Amino acid sequence: MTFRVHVRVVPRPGLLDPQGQAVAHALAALGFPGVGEVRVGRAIELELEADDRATAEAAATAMCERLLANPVTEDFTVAVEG
Amino acid sequence: MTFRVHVRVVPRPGLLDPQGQAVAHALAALGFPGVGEVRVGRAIELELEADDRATAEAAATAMCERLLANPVTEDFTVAVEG
Amino acid sequence: MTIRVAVIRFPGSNCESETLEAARRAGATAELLDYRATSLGGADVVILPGGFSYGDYLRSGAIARFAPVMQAVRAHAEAGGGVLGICNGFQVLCEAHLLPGALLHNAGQRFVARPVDVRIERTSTICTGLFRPGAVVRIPQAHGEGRFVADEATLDALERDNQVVLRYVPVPGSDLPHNPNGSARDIAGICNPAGNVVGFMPHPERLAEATLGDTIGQTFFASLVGAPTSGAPA
Amino acid sequence: MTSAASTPRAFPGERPVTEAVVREHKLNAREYEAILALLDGRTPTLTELGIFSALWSEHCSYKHTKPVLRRFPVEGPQVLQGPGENAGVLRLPEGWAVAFKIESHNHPTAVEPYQGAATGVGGILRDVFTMGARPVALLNSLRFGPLDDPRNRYLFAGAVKGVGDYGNCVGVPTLGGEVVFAPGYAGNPLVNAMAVGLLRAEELITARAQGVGNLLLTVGARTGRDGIHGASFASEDLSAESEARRPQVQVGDPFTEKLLLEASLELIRSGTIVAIQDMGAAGLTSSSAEMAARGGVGVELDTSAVPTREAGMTPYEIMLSESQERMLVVAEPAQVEAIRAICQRWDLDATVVGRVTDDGRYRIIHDGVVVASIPGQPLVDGCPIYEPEARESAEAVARRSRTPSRDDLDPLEALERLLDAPTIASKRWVFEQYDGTVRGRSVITPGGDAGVVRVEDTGFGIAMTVDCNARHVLLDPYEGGKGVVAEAARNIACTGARPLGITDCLNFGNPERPEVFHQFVEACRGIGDACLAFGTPVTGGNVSLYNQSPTGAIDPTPTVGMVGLLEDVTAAVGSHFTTEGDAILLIGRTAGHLGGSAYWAELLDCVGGPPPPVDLEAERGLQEVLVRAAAGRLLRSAHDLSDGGLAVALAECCIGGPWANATFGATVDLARHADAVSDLGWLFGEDAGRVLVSCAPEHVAALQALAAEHGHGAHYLGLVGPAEGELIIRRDERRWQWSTRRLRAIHLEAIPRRMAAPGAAEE
Ligand SMILES: Nc1ncnc2c1ncn2[C@@H]1O[C@H](COP(=O)(O)OP(=O)(O)O)[C@@H](O)[C@H]1O
Ligand SMILES: [Mg+2]
Repeated sequence: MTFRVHVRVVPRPGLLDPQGQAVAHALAALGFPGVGEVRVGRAIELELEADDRATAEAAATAMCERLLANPVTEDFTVAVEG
Repeated sequence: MTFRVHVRVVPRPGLLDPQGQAVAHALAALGFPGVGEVRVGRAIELELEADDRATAEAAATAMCERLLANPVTEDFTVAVEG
Repeated sequence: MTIRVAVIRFPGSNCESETLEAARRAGATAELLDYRATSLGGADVVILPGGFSYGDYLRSGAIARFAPVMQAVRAHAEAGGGVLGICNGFQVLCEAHLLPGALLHNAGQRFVARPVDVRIERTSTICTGLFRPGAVVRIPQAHGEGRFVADEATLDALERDNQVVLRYVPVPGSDLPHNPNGSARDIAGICNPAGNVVGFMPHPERLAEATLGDTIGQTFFASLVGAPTSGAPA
Repeated sequence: MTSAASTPRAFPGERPVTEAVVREHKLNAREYEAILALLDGRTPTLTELGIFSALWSEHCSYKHTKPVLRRFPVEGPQVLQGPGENAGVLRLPEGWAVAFKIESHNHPTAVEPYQGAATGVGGILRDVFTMGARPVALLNSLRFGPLDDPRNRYLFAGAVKGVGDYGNCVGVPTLGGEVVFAPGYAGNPLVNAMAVGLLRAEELITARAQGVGNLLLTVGARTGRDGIHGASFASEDLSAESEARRPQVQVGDPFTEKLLLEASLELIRSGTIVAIQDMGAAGLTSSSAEMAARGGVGVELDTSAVPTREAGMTPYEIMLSESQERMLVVAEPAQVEAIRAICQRWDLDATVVGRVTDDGRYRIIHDGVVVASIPGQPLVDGCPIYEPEARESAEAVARRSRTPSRDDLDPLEALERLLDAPTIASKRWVFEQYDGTVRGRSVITPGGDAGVVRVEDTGFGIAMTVDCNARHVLLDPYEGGKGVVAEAARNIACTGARPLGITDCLNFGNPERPEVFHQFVEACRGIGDACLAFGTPVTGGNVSLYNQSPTGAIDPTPTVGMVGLLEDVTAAVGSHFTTEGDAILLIGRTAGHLGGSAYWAELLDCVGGPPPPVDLEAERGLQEVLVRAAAGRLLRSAHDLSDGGLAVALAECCIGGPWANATFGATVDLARHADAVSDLGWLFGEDAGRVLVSCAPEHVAALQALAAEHGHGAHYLGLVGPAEGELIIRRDERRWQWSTRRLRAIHLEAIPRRMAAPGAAEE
C-alpha cells in the first residue's frame, strides 16, 4: 500500500529561532492580533510504499532519526495519512 | 483562548522541488525502500489567541494568504490543535 | 616527507580548486578525492572544502555526511589524523558528529558574504600552529548557514577544554556587527579536544596569494604542512 | 523511417487550431499566413503552432529589432566569436579567451521574484559554459520601483536573494552590478544577469548541429510543465491576464546546474560531442531548431523519449517546457556510451532523443506518430521582419527643455540627501548577499567602479562592469546610448584595464509604439557609435521588449556589460582614497551640466533637460590616460563621476569601501577651475568624461603630463585628509564641510534602513 506521510521538523524549544521571530514580527506589522510564539521548521511530505500503517510510521520515524531531523537542534513528528 | 496552529506550506504539485528530489535520493541511498515522491516545504507553528477555533483557523488562513505562503509557488494547510 | 593532503569533492563542492592550490603552495602534495572513494589513499590530512554539497538541500551537510568517503574520514579522525572542514566542510563535520553543535541559518536570515575579523583562540591544532596566540586576522567569509549553536553544557565544555579555535571579534571603526551570523559566543570555528579535527566558517584559501592583496590565509595551510603527520600536536 | 514522410497528425486530445488558438499564441494574421505558406496550405497541428509561436516570438526571432541590431559594430582583432552564438568570445593574452553575455529575466521576476531572478542567473551561466568556458564571474543589473512601496521591497528583496542563492550555490563570484530605483519600474522590474567565463581559445565550441545520422541527447534535469510559453510570455505587455498565467513559474536548481556545468565542460574537453546548447527560452524547441538551422541540417526529435518529471506530458508541452538545467547535445552514435559515462560521473542522465537528418525538416515524433514537420531553416529565420515606425513623442521633446521649478537647495543638505537616495546609496545590502570571493581569484570585489578577477594562473586580469543611466537615455536616447558605453568604459579604465568589448541587454517598452521604437533605434545608434569609437565591438546581447505595464513603459534601459583587459593584475586600482596627504586630481572637463542629473531628479523632482553630451574622442583619451597611469603605478585611486557628480564622487572616495574601518577626510578647492560654472553645477553637474583620482604628491606632475599628452587636463583639487576627517570643499569665500563618518553612515544605511520596514517578506 502507498501511504502519504507528513513529517514535521521544528527547532527545539529553547533554541533561538530567528526566522520564527521574524515571522511573528511581520505578522504583527501586518495587523494580525494575538500572535504569540512562532516557530518555523520544515514540512516533508513523503509517498511511502509499506505493508501497513504501522510499518510506514516506523520507517518514517527511522528516516527522521537518520536524516530528516538534526538530533542536536530539532524535534520531529510523523503523521501517516489514510 | 490560546490555540496551537500548525501550518504546512509545500511547493505546488507540478513545480520542481529540488530539495524533495535530493531527499528522495538520499533516503534511497540510505537503504530506505518504497520511498516515492518527496516534497519539502515549511512547517510553521503558531501560538494564537482567538475567541474560538473557527476564528483561529480563519486568522491563520489569512496569514498564509498574506505572508506565510507564496501563492505563486506554494500550497498551504492549516490545522488548529485542541 | 611532504605532507599528503586529500581535498574531498562532494557533489556541489565549489571551493576545492583554491583549497587544493593553497595546500600545494604550502608545500603539501595535494589531490582531489571523489566522494565515492572508500579510502583516503594514504593522505595525512583530509580537507572538506566549502561549497554547497548536495545543494545544501534539507540542511547544509546533512546529505554529504552519508557520502561513502565519510567512513574513511571518520576512521582517520578517530585515529588522530588531521581533518579540516572549511565552511560547508565544517557543516558536514557537525552533521557527522565529528564536531559538536550545529550550524543553522544566519540570524539575519540572509546569506552574508564579507570579510570577518577572527581571533586565533587556539594554536595547538592542525592548522593554526604558526599563528601567534590571540592574533586577529581578517578573512573572507560567505555563507547562509553559519550560526553555530549547541546547548549550554556543550558550549561550556568547548570553552573549558579550549576547543574554540576562531572567534569573531569587534574591531574599532567597523560599522558592521562583528558576529555576522549570530553564532553562540561568537564562535567561528572549533576543534575536537585533541585539535586534529577542526572546522570553521571563514575561507582562508581565498586570501592566500599576493595578487589578492594579502596572504594571511596561507598561514593556515602552512600550519597544516608544518604539523606532524598524525595525532595531535603537543 | 516510414512515419517520417507522413503528414503530421494532431496528438490525441489536442485542441484543433482555430483562429482563437492562433491569436492566443500571439501570432498575427501576417505571421499565420506565412506559416500556412511554409506548410503548403495545411493547417498546423497544435504542436506546430506552439513551435512557431515560440520561435517567432520577439525573444527568439528579433522580428522588430534585427535590422537595427545589424548596425552594431561587431568586428575587431580581439573578436573570436561575435553575435549569434550563446555568448560572445574575445581573445586574451597567452591563448586565453573570455566568453561573456548578459540576459534579461524581467517578466519571470515580476511574477515570482526569487525564482525569476535565480533562473535568470542559471540561464546566463549556461550560455557561457556551453561555449566551453568556465564561469568565473557574475554581474547583475536590477531596477525596481521606489522602496517606499512594500510591493517593491518584496520584489527587490526576493530578486536579490534569488540572484545570490543561485550564483553562490554554483560557486561563481558576483563581482559587480548596479541597482536603480525609479517609478517607471514599479510595474515592471528589470533583472539583467551577466556571466563571464574563461576558456582556452582552441577549446571554443559552437552550437551547430552537424553530421547526418548524429544523435541528439538531452543532459540534465527532467522536463516538467514549467515555463510553458515563457518566450512568448516575455514578449507581451504585463497585464492582469499574464498574472493569471502564473503556474508557469520555473524553479531553479543550482545544485543540478553545478553538476551540469562540470559535466558540460568535461564533455566539451573530451571531444565526444559535436555541439552543445542549453535549453533556455522555448526550451527544446529553440535549442534544437537553432542548432539545426546553424548547421544547415534537419532534425527529428522523439518527444516520447524525453525524460519527463510528470506522466502524460504531451509533445506540445515537452517542446515548449522551459524546465531549467537542461542541455541538448549533438554527438556521433559511437560516442553515446562515453557521453553517458561522463554524465554519470556527475550524477546526471544523458538520453538520446533525436537525430540529425538530411532533409532539412524539423520533425517531431511522439510514440511513432509524426506530430510536427516543418521546413527547418524558415522556421528559424522565416518570421516576418517588421520595421516599426520610430517617432519621438512631443512629450519627450518637451522633457528635454524642462527645468526644475526651484534651484536653491543648500549644498550641505543636498549632498546628504543624494547619498541617501537608494539609487546612489551604497549597495552593500545587496552584494553582501552575493559571494564575491569564491574561486579565490577576486582582485576587486563589488563596491568600486568595476570588478576585477585574475585570469587563472596568469599575471593578467579582466575587469567587468554593467551600466546604464536610463534617465539620460530617456531624455536623449542617442546621447544617452553613447553615455552608457562611455560610462562602462570609464568604469573599466578606472581599474587600469583597457576596454575590450561589450554585450548588451536592451530593455524597452512595446516596440509597436513609435515613441518607444524611436528610443530603441536611437539608443542603439548611440551605443554603436560609442563602440566604434572605442574599438569595443558588440559581441552579443539580448533584447527585452514589452516591458510595459498598465502604468506605462519602463524608462528605456539599454544595459551594457563590458569587459576589459588588465595586463598586470597587481596594478589594479581601487576606487577609494587610501593615504592621507595624497593629491586629488580631476581629469576631464567640467561644464556644470545639470540637465538629466540625479540632483534634479532625486532632489527637485525634475526628470528633465538634455543629458550631458558625450565627446567620444575625449572619452577615448581619458581611457588611455587611466590605463597608462595605472600601468605606470601613478595612481592610488580612480573613481568616475556619474550620478550626483563631483560632490558624490568625492564623498564616495572619502567614505571608503564597503568593509573599510575608517573613512578619509579631504580638502579640495575649486577656485581657479572652470570659473564660469555655478556652484551647483560644479558640485552636482554630471558632465561626461570625468574621473577623480588620487596619487602620491610626487606623481602629480607625471600624471598631468600624461593627461596633457592625451588632450586632457588633470586639475589639481586638493589633498586627502586624515582618517575619520572632514570633507571640505572650498570655492573662493564659500566653504562646505561634512563629517565623512556621517556621510558614510548615510550612504551605507540608506537601503538597509528602508528594507527594515515591514513588507520585504510579504506579498
Ligand atoms: N546588484 C549589484 N550586484 C553587485 N554589485 C553591485 C550591485 N549594485 C552595485 N554594486 C556594486 O556597487 C558599485 C557601485 O555601484 P553604483 O552606485 O551603481 O556605481 P557606479 O555609478 O560607479 O557604477 C558597483 O560598481 C558594484 O561594484
Ligand atoms: Mg562608477
